[in-house]
Amino acid sequence: MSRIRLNMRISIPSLAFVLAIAGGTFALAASSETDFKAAYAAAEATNREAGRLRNQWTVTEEALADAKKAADKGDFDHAVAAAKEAEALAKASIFQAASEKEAWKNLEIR
Amino acid sequence: MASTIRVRATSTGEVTEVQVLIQHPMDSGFVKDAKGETIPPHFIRELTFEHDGRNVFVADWGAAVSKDPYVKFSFKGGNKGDDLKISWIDNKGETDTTTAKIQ
Amino acid sequence: MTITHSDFPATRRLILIGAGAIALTGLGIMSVGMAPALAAANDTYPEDAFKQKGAADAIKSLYGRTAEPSDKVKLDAPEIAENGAVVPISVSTTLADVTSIAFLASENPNALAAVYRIPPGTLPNVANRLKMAKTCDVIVIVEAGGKLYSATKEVKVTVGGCGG
Amino acid sequence: MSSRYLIRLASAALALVALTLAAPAADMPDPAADAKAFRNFFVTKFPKVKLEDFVNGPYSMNEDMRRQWEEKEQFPPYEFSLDMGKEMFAKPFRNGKTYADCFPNQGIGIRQDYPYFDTKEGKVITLELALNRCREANGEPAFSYVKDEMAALTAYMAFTSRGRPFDIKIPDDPRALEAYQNGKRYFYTRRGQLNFSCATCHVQNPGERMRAEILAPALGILNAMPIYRSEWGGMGTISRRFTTCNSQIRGVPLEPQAEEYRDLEYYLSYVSNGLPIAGPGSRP
Repeated sequence: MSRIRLNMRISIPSLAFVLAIAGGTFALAASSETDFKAAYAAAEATNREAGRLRNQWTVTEEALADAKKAADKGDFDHAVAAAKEAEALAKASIFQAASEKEAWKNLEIR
Repeated sequence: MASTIRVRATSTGEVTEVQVLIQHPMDSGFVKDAKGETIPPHFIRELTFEHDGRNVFVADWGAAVSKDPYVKFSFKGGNKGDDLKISWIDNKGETDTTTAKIQ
Repeated sequence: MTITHSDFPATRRLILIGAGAIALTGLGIMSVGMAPALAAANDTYPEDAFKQKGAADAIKSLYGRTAEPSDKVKLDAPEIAENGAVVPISVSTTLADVTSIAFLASENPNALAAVYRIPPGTLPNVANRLKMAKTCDVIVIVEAGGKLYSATKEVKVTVGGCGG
Repeated sequence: MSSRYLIRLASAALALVALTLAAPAADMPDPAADAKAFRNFFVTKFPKVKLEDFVNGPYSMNEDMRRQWEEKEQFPPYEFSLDMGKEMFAKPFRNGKTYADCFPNQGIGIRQDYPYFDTKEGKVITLELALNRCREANGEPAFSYVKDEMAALTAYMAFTSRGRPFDIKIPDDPRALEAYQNGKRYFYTRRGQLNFSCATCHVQNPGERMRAEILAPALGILNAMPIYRSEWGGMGTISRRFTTCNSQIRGVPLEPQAEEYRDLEYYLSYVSNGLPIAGPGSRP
């Protein structure tokens, strides 16, 4: 009857890919304020791009706030990790916006 | 919007059915606001319905009655055009009263 | 003397009675005796019963005895509350000489929710909307001819009525 | 490194899934055919639900909930908002004019014609937007699109239009068709960290429980607006519904009455053409 499909399964290769990127942050030695500032600026820039695409995620904003809070307390390890998380989330939201440019049609009732 | 009390009272000749809806927060005292502070209890304690000089129904309410509370009951007697006086008082001492005509 | 509450629309007409009493006793503890017009001649607000935690204690405080289940008490409540903040519950009974009807939710912070005084000539049928914190028994007590009868039904609550 | 991050990163990977799907060839939008298919989808999926009953959302597909709703409708919780709206609607602005002066037929019984595409401006005008424009044209400040005043006004205007079928028109103007298509795209586009589109809940899963809520079918979903939600403990406009839907799937909502939302309302209302206005409504 309809062409609707549920696409909620997690793609295993892409999951591994994202985790591999994230793994990079685990190995970091003690982070400095400079590290935080760089990571935070990168995350913010990426999230701004998501904003231009009208596709920001609330969790990105939460991670950014978390990063800022940790940095204010001087916990730069946590702050850098949270900023990197925010950047990864913002990238994912940009990716989502790009792929949905055409993919939305798959859900359409026709 | 003078009154906080909305009334529907209809008589069949033998029985009058009464429904009321009251605008009131009915804060339980168990809920926190956006800042995480507890909203103090604020609820109607008593609601009375008076017809022809006597109470035909009295509600004693705690904080577990829903926001904008509703109640329905029926009593024998009551004719179209009769007055039905409804009053409430809450735990802060605020009150409201209205008189409705039975339809 | 004027008392204002910011959460109330300014258009509301508030009539303050017993304002002097409030000044003396402070907010929230004004006794019913000071507003005789609102109290039934033979009864007062059951302050203690509403403060009890459990249903059994509330019933004991309210009536001083226990109720027996009766199939003459018909309790109507949903299987699953669409939202614990507004659960429509009603009761009707074929019992004679009903003088009061009480509604309780066993797992609410205070089990007693409402008590209705039923004078002669008023039918023993009441519908109301109550808050329920979580899945629990709704208990209704009917006082008739000096005896207590009850009906109980479990109502599932997936969104609690205490979370705001 | 906390496991929380791993989980959240893993969920970010959900967005990648969409890649695996091939997109069908783009074709010219055909609103009339869309509306027919849309209606047909729901009627086939829910053969027991009468067409006009879809406007009652979850109550059209769950008996236990329907009984609670009918009980509440005896004296509905939106009653106070409705009265407030009626009073506001009648009350003149400081310049002596009223809302009635801004609308066709004095604003009575016209809800089913909104939103409409304004060919002069080249954009979709919703009822909420028209109300605020009316206020501003008469020197009054605009109301918040998500608060009680706007809900009350639209509640009253919907109430005077109850039973009238949605009659949304797409004028012969390429921009109107584009607005319609934009709305459709917004409806089906996955967004937020949960990677849900509007359709994920309201086309694929109406009648099912999403956490504690029973999801409403998209067909007729705007007919009962504005709504009193027990969850909110108050009234909500279409703007409030759209923005909260977005945050629930962890997407940052757009500003109320953003072009995307107005286009979405245009699309959703159009595909519900013929179904009666039922607002204001009440929901869990």
